[in-house]
Amino acid sequence: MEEALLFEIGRTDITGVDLDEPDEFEPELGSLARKDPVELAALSEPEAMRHYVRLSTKNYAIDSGLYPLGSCTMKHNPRLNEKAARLPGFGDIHPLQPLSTVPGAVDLISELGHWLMVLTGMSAVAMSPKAGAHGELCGMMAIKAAHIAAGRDPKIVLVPESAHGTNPATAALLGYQVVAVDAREDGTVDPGEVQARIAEHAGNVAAIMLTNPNTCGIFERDIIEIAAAVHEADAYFYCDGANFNAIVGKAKPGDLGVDAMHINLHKTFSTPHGGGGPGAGPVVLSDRLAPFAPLPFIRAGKDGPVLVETEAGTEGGEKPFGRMTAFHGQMGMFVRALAYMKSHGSDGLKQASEDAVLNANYVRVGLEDLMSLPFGSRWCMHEVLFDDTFLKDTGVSTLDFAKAMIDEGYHPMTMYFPLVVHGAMLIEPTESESRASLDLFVATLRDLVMSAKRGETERFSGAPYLAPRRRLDETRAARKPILKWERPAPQSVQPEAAE
Amino acid sequence: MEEALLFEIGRTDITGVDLDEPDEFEPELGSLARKDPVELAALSEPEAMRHYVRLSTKNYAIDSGLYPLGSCTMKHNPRLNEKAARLPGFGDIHPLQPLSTVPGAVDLISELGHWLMVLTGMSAVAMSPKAGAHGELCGMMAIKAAHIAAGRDPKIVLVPESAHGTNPATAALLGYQVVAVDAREDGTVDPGEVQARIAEHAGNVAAIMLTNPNTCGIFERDIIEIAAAVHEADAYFYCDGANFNAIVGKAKPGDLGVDAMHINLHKTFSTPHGGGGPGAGPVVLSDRLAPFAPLPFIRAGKDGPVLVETEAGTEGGEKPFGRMTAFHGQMGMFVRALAYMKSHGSDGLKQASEDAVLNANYVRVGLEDLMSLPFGSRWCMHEVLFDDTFLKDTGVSTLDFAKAMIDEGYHPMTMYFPLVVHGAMLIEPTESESRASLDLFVATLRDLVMSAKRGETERFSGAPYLAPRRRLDETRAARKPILKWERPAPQSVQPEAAE
Amino acid sequence: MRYLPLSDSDRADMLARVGVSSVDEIFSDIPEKARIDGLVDLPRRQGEMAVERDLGRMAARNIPASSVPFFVGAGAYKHHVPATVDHLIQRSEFLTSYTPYQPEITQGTLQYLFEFQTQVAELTGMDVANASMYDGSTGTAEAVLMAHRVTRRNKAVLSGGLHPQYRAVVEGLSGLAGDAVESLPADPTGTEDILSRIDDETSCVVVQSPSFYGELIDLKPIADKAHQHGALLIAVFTEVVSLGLVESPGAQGADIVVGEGQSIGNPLTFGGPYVGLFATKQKYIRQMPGRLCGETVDAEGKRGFVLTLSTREQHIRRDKATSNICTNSGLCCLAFTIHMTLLGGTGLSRLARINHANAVKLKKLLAAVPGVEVLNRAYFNEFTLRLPKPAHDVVEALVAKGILGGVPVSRLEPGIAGLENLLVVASTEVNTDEDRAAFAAALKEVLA
Amino acid sequence: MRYLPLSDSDRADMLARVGVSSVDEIFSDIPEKARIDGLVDLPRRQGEMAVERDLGRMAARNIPASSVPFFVGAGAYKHHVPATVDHLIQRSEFLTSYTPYQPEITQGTLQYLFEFQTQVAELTGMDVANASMYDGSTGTAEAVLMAHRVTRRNKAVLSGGLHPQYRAVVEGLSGLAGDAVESLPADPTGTEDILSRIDDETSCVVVQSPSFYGELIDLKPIADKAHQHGALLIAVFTEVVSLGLVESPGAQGADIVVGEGQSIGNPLTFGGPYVGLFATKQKYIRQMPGRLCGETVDAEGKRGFVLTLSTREQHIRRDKATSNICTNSGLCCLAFTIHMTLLGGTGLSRLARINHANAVKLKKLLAAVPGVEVLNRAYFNEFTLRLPKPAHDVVEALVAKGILGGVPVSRLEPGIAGLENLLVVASTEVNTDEDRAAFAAALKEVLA
Repeated sequence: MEEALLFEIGRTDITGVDLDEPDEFEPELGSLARKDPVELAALSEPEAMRHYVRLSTKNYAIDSGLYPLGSCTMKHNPRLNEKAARLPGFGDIHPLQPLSTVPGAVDLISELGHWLMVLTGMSAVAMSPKAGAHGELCGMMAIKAAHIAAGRDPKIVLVPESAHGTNPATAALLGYQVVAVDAREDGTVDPGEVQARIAEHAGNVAAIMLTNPNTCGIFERDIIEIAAAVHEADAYFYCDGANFNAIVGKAKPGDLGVDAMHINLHKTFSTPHGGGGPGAGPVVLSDRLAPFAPLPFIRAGKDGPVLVETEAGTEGGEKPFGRMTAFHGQMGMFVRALAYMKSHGSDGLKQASEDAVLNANYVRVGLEDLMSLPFGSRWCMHEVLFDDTFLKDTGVSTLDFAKAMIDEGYHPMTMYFPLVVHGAMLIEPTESESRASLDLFVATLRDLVMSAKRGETERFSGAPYLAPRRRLDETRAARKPILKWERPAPQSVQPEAAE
Repeated sequence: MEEALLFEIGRTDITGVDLDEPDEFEPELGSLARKDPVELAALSEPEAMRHYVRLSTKNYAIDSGLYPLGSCTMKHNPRLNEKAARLPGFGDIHPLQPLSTVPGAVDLISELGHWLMVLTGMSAVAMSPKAGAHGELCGMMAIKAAHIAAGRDPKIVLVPESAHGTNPATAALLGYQVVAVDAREDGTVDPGEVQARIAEHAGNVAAIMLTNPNTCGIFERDIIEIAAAVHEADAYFYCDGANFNAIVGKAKPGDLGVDAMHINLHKTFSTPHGGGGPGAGPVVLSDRLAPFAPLPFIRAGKDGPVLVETEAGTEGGEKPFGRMTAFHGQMGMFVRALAYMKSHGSDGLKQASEDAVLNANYVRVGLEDLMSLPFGSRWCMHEVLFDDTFLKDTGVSTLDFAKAMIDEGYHPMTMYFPLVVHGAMLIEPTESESRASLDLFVATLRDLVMSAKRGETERFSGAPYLAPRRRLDETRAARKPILKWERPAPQSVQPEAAE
Repeated sequence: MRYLPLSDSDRADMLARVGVSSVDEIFSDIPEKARIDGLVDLPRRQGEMAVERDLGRMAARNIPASSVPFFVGAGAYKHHVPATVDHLIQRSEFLTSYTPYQPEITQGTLQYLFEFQTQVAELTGMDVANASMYDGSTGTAEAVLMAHRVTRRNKAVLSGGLHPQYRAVVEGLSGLAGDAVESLPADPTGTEDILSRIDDETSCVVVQSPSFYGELIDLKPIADKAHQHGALLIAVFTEVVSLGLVESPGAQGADIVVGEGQSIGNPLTFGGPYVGLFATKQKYIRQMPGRLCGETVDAEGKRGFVLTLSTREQHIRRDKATSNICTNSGLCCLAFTIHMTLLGGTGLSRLARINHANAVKLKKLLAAVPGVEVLNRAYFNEFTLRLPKPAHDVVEALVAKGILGGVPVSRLEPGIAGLENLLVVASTEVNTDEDRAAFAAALKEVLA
Repeated sequence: MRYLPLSDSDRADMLARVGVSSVDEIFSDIPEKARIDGLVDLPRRQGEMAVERDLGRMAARNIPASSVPFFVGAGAYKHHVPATVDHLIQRSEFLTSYTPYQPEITQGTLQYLFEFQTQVAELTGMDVANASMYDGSTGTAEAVLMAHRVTRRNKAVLSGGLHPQYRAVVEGLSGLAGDAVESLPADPTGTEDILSRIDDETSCVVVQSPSFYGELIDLKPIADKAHQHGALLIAVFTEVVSLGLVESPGAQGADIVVGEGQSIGNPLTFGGPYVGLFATKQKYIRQMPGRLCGETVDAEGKRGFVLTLSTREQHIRRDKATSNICTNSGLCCLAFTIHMTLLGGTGLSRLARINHANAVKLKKLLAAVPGVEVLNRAYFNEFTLRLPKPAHDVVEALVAKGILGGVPVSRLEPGIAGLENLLVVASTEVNTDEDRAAFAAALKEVLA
């Protein structure tokens, strides 16, 4: 069913919130009172309910089906966590009410930080970054601050081609020059290559940014050597933690030589993605970077954790580089993540990583005879990467293949990423899927592959057929962007009952 | 998308609730310990979430669209009410915890009772009935108890043909013989007819059960005369309050001569219908019936309301006929109803009745030229009744017409009720619909009527085409009822990948 | 008003379209002397914030079960319900849907009812279950009426272990419907002689196990005796969790099983809405009250579900119906079914063991308090204490110490000698060792 | 474990299918010395009830805003949010969906983002808005970077009325990114001379109105001066409700408008997640950071929405992107949009008038307390008091009296002479006459 925009069904002369006008009073707005009314339509409560319920039905969600979006980690979002985040003691407290009135909130952030540090084997954690990319920024800012504090300011950051786009974007934002590191045949980074790049830019390398497990779904087996080479060059190892969910309880980044790593709480610890946010991206830091953690941070005090909010509160060793955001970070997400971690416990978190990896490999072996693995038949971690070799000469592209999945009731996998693989399809089932669900998914993909190979191109080129919309014209959207609804010009009266 | 039964996707060897086995202990179950395991499949939390979310998408709801089910009153269910009912002080209190620990609960019931009494102009209210039909039973039991207390036990109950099925069923349950009262040409009850029936069964009439506004959507204009005739015969006037929502704030049943009337909180005061329940059916009582209100009841005490739970707590005038249910009634519904009433207030409740009636008449005038009104073009109250005259010779039945509405995105209206009208279609839009929503509904129905008249029978006979299911075989279901899932016999192994 | 989409200009336009000058014209069928002039004497509309505060203040005057050591049972039980349950039942498509009269667009409701019926049948050990009654007490009264229809007799025998309010519901309805009910005296120890009350005029025997006093009753001999005399055994329970650990009533020979399903999926909510479970043997289904959901196929041969056997029901059968019931407990069934689905048989049995273990621990602690006697021999998660003073006073004294310590039998059976000092105490999975220790210590002080 | 569907037998079967004897084989790429043997040193799994209790205990140690007279603002505001909002954002299809990369099956998300962008553009008086930033503070830092891209200059001037933590975010990023920031000293009275700081090297002027101290700032002269010098005016707000009553920044000449949207639809939640609003002029859209949703048509010509202009973004443009932002505040946008939809322009303006009226009432009461001076001339729902003693101590003394009475400026600007005694006080629609009277009375006592 079609659903118009709220501006088309709403009216500007009504409101769906019952408020009484205040008694007469003398406004004290100076000369700045608004002159024109706010021209925004309202809906009454029943209309608003229906409008948004109907809109929601046009969305796919993890609660509706398998959502194998590689690198995005669409796993089950427990409702216990939603309930906990809405406790008045968490949801209804102000970031600047006196600290004496929020000891439980400070405790919660402190306890979550403890879990993150223990799981990663790191010395400190900056809790305030608002999302993964913000965490990257925070980590790289700490690295830059540390260099500057040491009287250096190297200008190069090494980034493999397979990296998330946020990595080079983050480095560039801080004025770094990005130098690519080529991958080996098997999709992993060669320590020799890293050393070569370091040598090429001797004395001018600030950091390497590496994802591990990498975006091809493979654990970087030489990571300790790479870290050593980087450290040898007085540079830092920034680890993109987007894939940390594969190895929680199996390995600690701190033991691998990582200096800073953000943790996407919405990936690894299951805070809901909410249509693209909010996220939360705490950054764990090594001993060397710990002093530069931004404000605010929590220090262990003799009567419990102490929230340090300003430079004035710092002690000798603490040299915060500044502040990532107002207030203390994504408290709502912290509550959810801690509820998730406590529910799993050390045993459950490890099991979850193992199940995620097992599920990905189960999908791999179910499909590898029909689809093509760019790096050969080998174990993957929590996600399995296929390329489009298997579609060669079928007339079906990766995009077509993905869109055809929609008609089968699935959200497509991540497409065309990582860039290092042609026509990439990155599948991450996560630990939330049952074996029966994976079996059906594999059978469906096998059917699609066979269909493509049989030359049934229409099934793909026109897909999706069964979604709320057919394929959308993205070029048109970008060519002359329409970014908001415009009130129709008043003169253009609609002809009555035009058919 | 198809969704299997939970028993087909679940497993009996898992559980979706984490519970630790208790430490070793000596059971004290005597000889009655269960010998066999409970053979019920479980789903893990992510599977359960998906299973029920998917099932939900196969339902139509008031939040999805207009739901014009006449007499059922599908109006907006405010979420404030859901929130209030879940306050721990309401949702997490036990019916038998000491009364000293629940004064707010007693207050709430008392306050709701006060609103109901004021709105109906009645002297007492029995709060405990669990739903409308249960309220009917309660009211009729009070009537029977009153007769018995007066040393009489008349055996006849008068019920018009247009009554809800619950009316005769209730009367029969108490051993009453049901005598029909025929309607006038215009669908209302003639006081003369009532007097005639009373005369026929002189001295043996216990009560009349009447719905007002009646199920044809018409206000019984002679109701005061009818009540007088009934009272004259030492009988009582039971009013079915299913349609009270049409006249809240416009007239008080107490002023019309009613002795007892249930109020469907889920119709008039918007507690959600929840797929068929729970409801709540408090019964307001006249002076004459008030002493017979069942236990428990609330009495005004000097320190606030007093909950009287047993005969031992009664005072002189109170002669409760017994108890309708354990505990105190549908507290969860009481909270929602009171939240709704307080939100509307005396002004809003009246406005809601007016809007409900206006909306029904707006639909009537939008359709009366094309559809057929059994009682001619006259005002209706909150619902408008059409018959199937307009479908004559089209080959389209009321059922077909209703099913075709499903393909247009609407829930059908009430069909084949009331029985007094051939091929009845009873449309109740409620006050929750906007004018734009009604315009679209009317336009859609006009299109369907024209289509039927054009002889496009396939659009109707095969409908619905676009629902989760096509028409279901009800005969087959009743002939050999399958009322639960049976585990497939173990020997019947499914042939592998049979196609 | 936020719930009303019509604006004043809408109203004016629509009135014109309807052809009246004011809405009151449409109401002119109301006798003039009964028309309300102005507004009824009740407060005016309030915004959401004001209503929320009003109700919040009322709620704050009550003591929630979760906030104190809590041992109140006697027909309603405090259990932990997973957050998933309440989330799912609030899905618009479940919450704001009506009775599934149009099966093509209500398969969601119908399928969960079918799942519910299957779960209830398995738990009770019966052939079939209906799609719920209002609650256990009204279900019990309906069971008695059903037994009367089946046996064409009208004399019911009620055990003295039946919940007193259930008994009152049965007696009230049967009394006014002209049936006979023989209620045995209160039976705190489960030792009444009910067998001798069964004769060839008996329609049914109604026995609760665990009883109101917590005692587990062996139903087999009662079933045998009833069947010898052509009567039915109606087995009642108020604590459905017990079925995870106790032999099912079906396995013990019951003909109709009826009980309260609140413990699974549903909050306490001061007594309602709850969900009545109702199951029986295949041969009696056409005498069953309430809705039934059945499997069938659609026009394309796909499996689907419908309400079925509705010729038993009031909207078809009118005064010949098996019951006047119309509304059921749909959303509470859904809560039950989801919670039960999460538990599965494995989880339910484990939950039941935890409940029983906690009750055993509590019994030991309380039995050691001087002056306290435990009356039960076999029990599940609830038992009865004989105290050296009136239980009502003890409970009030415990409230003052921040403990909700059970239900005095005298609250439900007032003025009966020998019952004043009895206290029914329940312990579920929500109770901790600390809770139990606090209860025992407080009881000791109160009785000292 | 309740979140993991695989049973042990599933795992065994699947490992066999994968061709390994244990799952650890699959993890063998992890260097041996880094593999964790056994479990990390953290507690084991807990059932839902235990976790709920743990977190419940922590939550119970905090004082919720709704439980006391509450006047804390300074960048986050306590407002009443209709229950409809929280209900709707918890719809599975909204809550558990990802970024709408597949527009065919995410029109729900895309359409509300389009509605959100339209609302934000209208409220701010700008041509276009993006689909949100993390919050107001990070949005402000992004706005400064955007101004640098637009003007190809790198010197920003920050008003002394800018929220100190917003200032810190801008300074931190700009400092490490190699840009220059000139921050004016704290300006409690809104009387700083910012015009003189604008010159031909200035990329942008960042001015907050209402300021951190609550003062309404006339942006027009600043916009004029900035434009004369080829600089941009970045207008910041932390209280979006003010836009219902105060001239929009767009109407006053702002080039970029950035602010915090928490007040509409979103709870306080100790500071996050919130929703950054970001709007600008049409001509700058290709320099804008963050996601944008645009209208288009599908293959059948039906209107639909897509993420657009993504060549600005990191996942396409990588190191040439306008920002590194990836995740946004999707669900908070939705909350904002729903609440704003319920309000409409009419409701927002009324809400704003109530807020202002309450602040005016409060100001009068507090100004009458001996020793208290109000610094503001023009304000919306927040103002600054000069107290006769350190504000920090006063606030703590008020806590002891059960009142949360505002934010001491020294908490955010410690150790600066002249600011220790300043208190920023906010009053919204949630405050009652009783709240305000209690505050004034308590303040009087504390200062006596």
